[in-house]
Amino acid sequence: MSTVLEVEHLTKEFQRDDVATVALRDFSLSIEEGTLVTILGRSGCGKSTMLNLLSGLSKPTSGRVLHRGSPHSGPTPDIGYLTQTDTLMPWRSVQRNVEMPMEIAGTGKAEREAKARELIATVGLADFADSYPRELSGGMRRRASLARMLANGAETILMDEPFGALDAQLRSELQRELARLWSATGHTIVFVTHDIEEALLLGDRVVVLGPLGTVLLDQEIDLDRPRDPDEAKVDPRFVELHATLASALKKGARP
Amino acid sequence: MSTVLEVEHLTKEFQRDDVATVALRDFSLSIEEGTLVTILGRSGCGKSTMLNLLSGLSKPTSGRVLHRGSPHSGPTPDIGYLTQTDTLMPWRSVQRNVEMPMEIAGTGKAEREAKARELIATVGLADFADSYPRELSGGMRRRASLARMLANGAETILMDEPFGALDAQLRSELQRELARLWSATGHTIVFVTHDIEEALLLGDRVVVLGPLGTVLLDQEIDLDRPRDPDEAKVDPRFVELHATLASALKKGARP
Amino acid sequence: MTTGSVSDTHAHNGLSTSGPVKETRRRSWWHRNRRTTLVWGLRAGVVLVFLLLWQLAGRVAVNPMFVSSPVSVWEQLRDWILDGTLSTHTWITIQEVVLGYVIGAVTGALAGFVLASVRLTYDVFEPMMMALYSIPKVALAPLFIVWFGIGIDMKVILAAVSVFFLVFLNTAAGVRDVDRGLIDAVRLMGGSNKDITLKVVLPASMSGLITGLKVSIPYALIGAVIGELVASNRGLGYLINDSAAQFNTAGVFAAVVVLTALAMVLNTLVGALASRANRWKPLDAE
Amino acid sequence: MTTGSVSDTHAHNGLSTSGPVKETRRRSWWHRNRRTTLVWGLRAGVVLVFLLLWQLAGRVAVNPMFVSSPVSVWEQLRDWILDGTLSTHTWITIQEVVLGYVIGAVTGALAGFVLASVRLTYDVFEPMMMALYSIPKVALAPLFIVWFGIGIDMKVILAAVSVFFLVFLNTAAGVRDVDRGLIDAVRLMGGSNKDITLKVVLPASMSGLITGLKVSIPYALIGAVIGELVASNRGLGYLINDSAAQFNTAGVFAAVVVLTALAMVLNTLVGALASRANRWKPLDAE
Amino acid sequence: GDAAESEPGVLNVGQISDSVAFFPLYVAEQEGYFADEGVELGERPRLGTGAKLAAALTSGSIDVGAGVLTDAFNLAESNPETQVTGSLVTDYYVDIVTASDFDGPAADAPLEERVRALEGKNIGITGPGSGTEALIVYLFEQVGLDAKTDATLVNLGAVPSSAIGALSEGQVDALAFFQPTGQMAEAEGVGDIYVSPQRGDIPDLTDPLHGALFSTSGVIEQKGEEIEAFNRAVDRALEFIQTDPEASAELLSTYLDGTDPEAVEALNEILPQEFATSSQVSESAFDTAVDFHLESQLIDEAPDYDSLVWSQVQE
Ligand SMILES: Nc1ncnc2c1ncn2[C@@H]1O[C@H](COP(=O)(O)OP(=O)(O)OP(=O)(O)O)[C@@H](O)[C@H]1O
Ligand SMILES: Nc1ncnc2c1ncn2[C@@H]1O[C@H](COP(=O)(O)OP(=O)(O)OP(=O)(O)O)[C@@H](O)[C@H]1O
Ligand SMILES: O=[N+]([O-])[O-]
Ligand SMILES: [Mg+2]
Ligand SMILES: [Mg+2]
Repeated sequence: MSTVLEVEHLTKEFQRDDVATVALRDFSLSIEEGTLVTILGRSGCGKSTMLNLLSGLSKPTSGRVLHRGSPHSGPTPDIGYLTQTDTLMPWRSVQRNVEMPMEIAGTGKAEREAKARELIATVGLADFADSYPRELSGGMRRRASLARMLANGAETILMDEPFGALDAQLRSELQRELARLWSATGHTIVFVTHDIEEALLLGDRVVVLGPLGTVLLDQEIDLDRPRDPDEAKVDPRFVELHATLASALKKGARP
Repeated sequence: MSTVLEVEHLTKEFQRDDVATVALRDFSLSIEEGTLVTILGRSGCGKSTMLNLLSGLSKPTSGRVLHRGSPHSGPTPDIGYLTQTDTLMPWRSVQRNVEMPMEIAGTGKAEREAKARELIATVGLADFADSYPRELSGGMRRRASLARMLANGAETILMDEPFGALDAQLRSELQRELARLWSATGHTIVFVTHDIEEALLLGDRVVVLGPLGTVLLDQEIDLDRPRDPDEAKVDPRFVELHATLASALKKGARP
Repeated sequence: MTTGSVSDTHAHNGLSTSGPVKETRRRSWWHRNRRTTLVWGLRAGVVLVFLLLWQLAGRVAVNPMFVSSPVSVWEQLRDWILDGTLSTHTWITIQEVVLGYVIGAVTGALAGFVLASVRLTYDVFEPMMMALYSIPKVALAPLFIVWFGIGIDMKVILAAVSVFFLVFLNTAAGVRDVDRGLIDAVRLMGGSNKDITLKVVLPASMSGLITGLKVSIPYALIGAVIGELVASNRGLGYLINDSAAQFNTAGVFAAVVVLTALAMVLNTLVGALASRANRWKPLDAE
Repeated sequence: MTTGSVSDTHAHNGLSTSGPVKETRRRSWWHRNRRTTLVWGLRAGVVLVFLLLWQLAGRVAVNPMFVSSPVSVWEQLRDWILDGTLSTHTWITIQEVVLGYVIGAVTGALAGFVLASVRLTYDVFEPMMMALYSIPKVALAPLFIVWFGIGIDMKVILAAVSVFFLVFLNTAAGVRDVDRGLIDAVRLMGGSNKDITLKVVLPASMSGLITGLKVSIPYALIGAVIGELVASNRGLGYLINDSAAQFNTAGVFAAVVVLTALAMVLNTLVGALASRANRWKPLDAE
Repeated sequence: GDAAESEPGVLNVGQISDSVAFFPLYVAEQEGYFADEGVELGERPRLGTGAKLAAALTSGSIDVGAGVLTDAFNLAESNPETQVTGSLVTDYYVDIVTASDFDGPAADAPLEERVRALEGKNIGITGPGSGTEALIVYLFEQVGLDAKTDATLVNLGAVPSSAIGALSEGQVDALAFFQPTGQMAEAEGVGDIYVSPQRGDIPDLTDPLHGALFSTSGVIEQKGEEIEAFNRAVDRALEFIQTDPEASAELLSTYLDGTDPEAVEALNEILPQEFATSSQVSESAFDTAVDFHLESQLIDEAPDYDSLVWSQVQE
C-alpha cells in the first residue's frame, strides 16, 4: 500500500504583529492509499489547520507535506476537501453549485446536470435544487457542500466535521452512504469528527490529536464491516475501543 | 407558572417569484417560565425558523407569537438568541465582541471588561481574548458566540445547536455549566439540538418536531438532576426515553 | 393571492428527508409591482414639486435671466426638437458618451480585476493613478487638443478616462473584499486563475463593479461635454456654450435637461444589470 | 527572527482546553517593513523612468512647447518657491480642497448611511442624484458665479458636491451589502438604530466608505481648481490658467505637479485610515 | 489630429467665440460668399481661449484661427511659423463697464480720473493674458498704477452672461469685457460703459488691429489658395457691413440671437467703423497694436510686421 499524504516534522504558526500562534508543532502523519482515517481531537487542537495543509490550501511554516511523494505546490482537484465552514457560492443555486467542479473540469452540460441532480438526490435535497444557499437550513447547506465535494470526483477526500449539523438518522444514513462509496471506489478518506462513535463506525484507523498536533493515539479499528450502528454499539470490542479513545481524548486536555 | 413564549396557529412561508416555501404550518407551542425545553427535529424541519420567530427577528406569515402575553414587535434584549450561524463581528476581538451587548446596555467600561473576561474564561477562551474571530477554530467561534449571548443577561434564552461543533468532553462540560446556570437563575431556555442524549440530559421537556413544525412528541423528562452523563446513560428510564424519542424522530421522515 | 396545489415533495431517492413544502402561489400584478409603482409615483411627484418650485422661483428671483423657468425650457426644447437641432447634437453626444463609457468601463473593470489580484502592482500604481486623475482635464485643454485633436476621439477619450478610474478603483476594492474561502473552494476544484476570476471574483465583486459603473455615469457625460466645451463645434456641450454666450439660460437648461435624461437612461440600464446580478440576494422585506 | 519564551497557556478557569500556544516572536525591522520598502522603491523607480521618458520626449517632440520637460518644470517650481508664488497659491487651493473634501465626505457619508437604510427614499432619490451629478459644472459656470459668487465659497462648494456624490453612492452601496445576520445580532442585544449604524453598518461598510473617500480625492481637487479657473485670481487653478495663457507649459505642469502631490498626500491619509480600519482583515499572504 | 492636412480643399477655421468680432465670418457664410469663392469650410470649433486656438493650429485640427492679435503674438513667441493672414477688427472692441451704482466720476470726466476711480476695485476680465486684462494693465500704467497690486482682477471666463451676472450681483465693481457685454449691461440697466477705446476715449489706442486671422507658414504652403479665397470672402463680408447697414443689422440680430435688441441696436451703430475695411493688414494698425501690447506688458519684444504678417495681406 502506498502513502498518499505524508506530513513530516511540520510546524504551522500564525503570526500577527509580534506574537506567533503555534497551531501545530513537529507534527508527523502519513495516510496510506485506500484507507479511511478518522481524526478525533479537542476543539482548537489543530484539526482544521492540518486539513488545510494536507489539501495544499495553506503552506507550512516549516516541514513538508507530501502528496504522492512530491511536496504540495498548491490545491489540486485530486484532493477533495469539505471545509468546516460553508463555501457554497451564494449566487448559485444548489444545482449550479454542485455542477461547479464539473464545469471547471470541462464536463459537458448534459452530463454534469444529470450527475449533479443525482448527487443532490443522494444527499436528500432533490426538492431544493433550485434554491439558493441562503434559503437552506444549516444542515441542508452542509449536505449541499457534501454533494459538491463528491462532484469533484477526487480520489483523496478530506472532510471536516461533515455530519456535525445533521440529525442522528440523517447522519447514519449518510455514514452508510459514505462507507458504501468508500468500499466501492477504494478512495482515501480523512474524516475529522467530534463524535467518538462516528469515528469508530467509519474508520479503519482513528488518530487522536492532542495540543499542537501531538498524536495521542493512533489506533487500528478492527471491527467487521459493514458496521451497523445498532449492532456495533453493543459489540464489546466497540465498547472497549470507545473507552480507549475517550480516555486518550481526556489526556489531550491540559490540566 | 406563567407562559413566557406562546406561538398560536403560526404559518411561516418564504415567497420567491411565484413559489412559496412553507416552513411551518399551523404551528403552536408554548414555553413556560423557568423551563428548559429541548427541541429535536430532522434537518430542515423548521427549528431555526421557529427560533427566528420566537426571538422576534422574523415575522410570521399568519398567526401570532406572544412574548409574556403581548405580540412581538421585534427583537428584544430580554430574549437572548444564539443563532445557528456565526454572527460575531469580524472587526472586533473576542473580548470586544463579548463586551458588545453590555456596551449597548450602557454598562460601565471597567465592569463590562471584567464581566467579559470572566465569561470568556468560562467558555475556555481566556488565551484568545485578543484574537479576532477569523483566528479562531470553528468550535472556538461557537464558544465566543455563547459567551457573547450570556453577556446579554437575558432571562429567556434561545440556542440553536450551540454545542454541535464541540468535542464530547467540552460539550459535557458546557452542558453542565448550562444546567448549573439554569438552576441558579431560573432562566427560561429553549435549546435546539440534533443529539438525543443531549436533549435528555438537559431538558425538562423535549419537543420533537416533524415536517412543517408538526409536534410529533411533547415529553416531560422526569429524570433526576443533576444528571451525570455516565450515570444517566445506564439509567433504564433514560434508555426508554431515548428509544421513544428516536422512534418519534423516525416518524418525522416522510416515506 | 391564490394558493396552488401542494406540489409533490417526496424524497426522490435514497435519503429520508423532512422538509418544507413548496407551493405555487401566484401573486397579482399589483402585489408584484406595487413597490415599483410606488417608487415611480413618488419620483414623478418629487419632479413635479421641483418643477413647480422652479416656475415660482422665476417669479420671485432678483434676476430671472439666471433662473429661467420650466415653461421656457420646454419651449426651447420644443423648438430644438422641431428644427432638428436637438437630435443632431444629442446624437453626437450619445455616441461620445456611450463609446467613452463602454471603453472606460471595460478597461477599468479589466484593470481592476487584474491589478487587484496582483497586490504589489496595485500598491505601486494606485497612488500614481490617483495623482493622474487629480489633474484637472479642463485645465490641460490645450494639451488635449495637441495630443488628440478636436474630433470625436478627444471627447471619447475624455469620457473614457473618467470612467476608467472610477470603475477601476471600485472594482479593485470589490475584488480585494472577496471572501478567501470562496476562492479557495475553486482552487480546490482545480480552477485556473481564469475560473477564479470569472466564477468567483466577478460575481462576488459585482457590487463594487456596479457601484463603479453607477458613479461613473455622470463623469462619462461630463467628460464628453467638457470635450465639447473645449473645442465646441457640436454636441450638447456646444449647445450649452452657445446658449450661454447668447444669454439664453433656457437653452442652457434645456441642454442640461437632455443630459440628465441621458444619465437616467444609462442609470436605468446599469440598474437592470444590477438587479439581474443581485437576484440571489435576500430581499429587504422578509 | 528571534524566538521568545513560551507564554503561559493554561486555562485560567473552569474548562479544560486544548489549544495552540502563543509565542512572542519579534521580527526584525527589515522583516516587518520589507514590503513597504519594496513598494516605495518600485514607486520611486516608476517615477524616475517616467521623468526620464518625459525628458527624452521633449527632445523628439514635434512641438516642444506642449511637452516641456522635467527640468524646466523643476526650474519653474524653484522660481515659484523662491518668490513665494507657490506657497500663496497652494495654500489657497489647499484650504478650498480640504474644506470641500471634509464637507462633502461628511455629508456624503451621513446621507449614505441614512438614505441607504431607508430603502424607499433611496430608490426614489437615487436617480435624481444621478441626474443632478450629470450636470457638467463647468458648463454652468455663469450660473455658479451668480448663485455662489466668486469667493472661496464657490470653490469649496464645487469641491464638496463632487465629493458628496461619490462618497454617498459608495457608502450607500457598502451599507446595502452589510450582512443582515450582524445587524440582527445587534437588534437582539436591544441595539437602537444608532447602535446598528455605529457598531455594525459603519465598520462593515468601511470598505465602501473608503473607496468613496479614495475615488473622490481627485474630484475634490478638480472641483476646486475648476472653480479657480472659472472665477479667480488665486489658487493653483489660477496659476494653471495664467501659465496656459502665456504659453508657459512648464508653468502649467509645475502647478499640476503640485496638485498631484496634494492628491498623493490626501491619498496617503485615507490609506492610513483604511489600514487602521482593516487591521482585522486577514493579510493577503498567509 | 491632422485632419486638416488629409483633406485638401477643405479649410478648418477655429474661432474664439461667437462674439461681435467674428460677425464677418457669419456674414460671409450667410451670404454665400464662401461658396462663391470656392471655399469649403470644415470644422468650425469655438475654442474659447487663444491658447486653445494655438493648440488647435499646432495639432493641425484647424488651418486658420480667428482670434485677437494677442493670440497671434503669443503663438509667434514659441512658433516662428506663425503668420497673420488677415484683419477683422481694427478697433479695440473691449470696454470697461461699471456697475450702475458705481460711485465715481461721470463717464465724460477726464480719462485719468476715471481710471483712478477704478483703483482698489474688483474688476472682472476674461482671463490672464487676454486683451481684456491688457486694457486694464495699459490704463493703470498710463496713470502710474499697477493693475496687479492696485486692483483685484477676477478671471470670469469668456462667457458674457457670467460677466453680466457677476456685475449685477455686485461680485465685481467693473468689467473689462469685449462687446457686446457693455451694450448688454446698459440695455439691462445693470451697468454703464465707462471707458471705451472704440468710442475714442483713449487717444493712443485709435484703430489698432485687434480682431485677426492667423495661421502658420506650413499650412499656407499647402492651402495658400484656399486661404486667399477665404480672405476674398471675408473682404466681401466686410464690404457688405460697410455698405448695407440695414441688411447687416438684420443679420446681426440673428447672429446675437439672445441678446437684448437694444444692445444690438447700439452695436449696429458702431459696427461699420469698427470693422476693418478689408482683410489686408495695415502697417499702422499693426504698429498701434504692437505699441499697446508692449505698454500693457503682454509682449516683451516688438514683432516685425514684415515677418509676422503674411506677404499676401501686407500693404
Ligand atoms: N488565521 C489564524 N490566525 C491565528 N490563529 C489561527 C488561525 N487559524 C487557526 N488559528 C489557531 O490555530 C488553532 C487550531 O485551529 P483549528 O481551526 O485547526 O482547530 P480545530 O482543531 O479545527 O478546532 P475545532 O474543532 O474547534 O474546529 C486555534 O487555536 C486557532 O486559534
Ligand atoms: N429565507 C428562506 N427562503 C426560503 N426558504 C427558507 C428560508 N429560510 C428557511 N427556509 C426553508 O425553511 C425550511 C426550514 O429551515 P430551518 O432553517 O428552520 O431548518 P432547521 O430545522 O433549522 O434545519 P437544520 O437542522 O438543518 O438547521 C428549510 O427547508 C428551508 O429550505
Ligand atoms: O476677446 N478678448 O479680448 O478677450
Ligand atoms: Mg476545525
Ligand atoms: Mg437550523
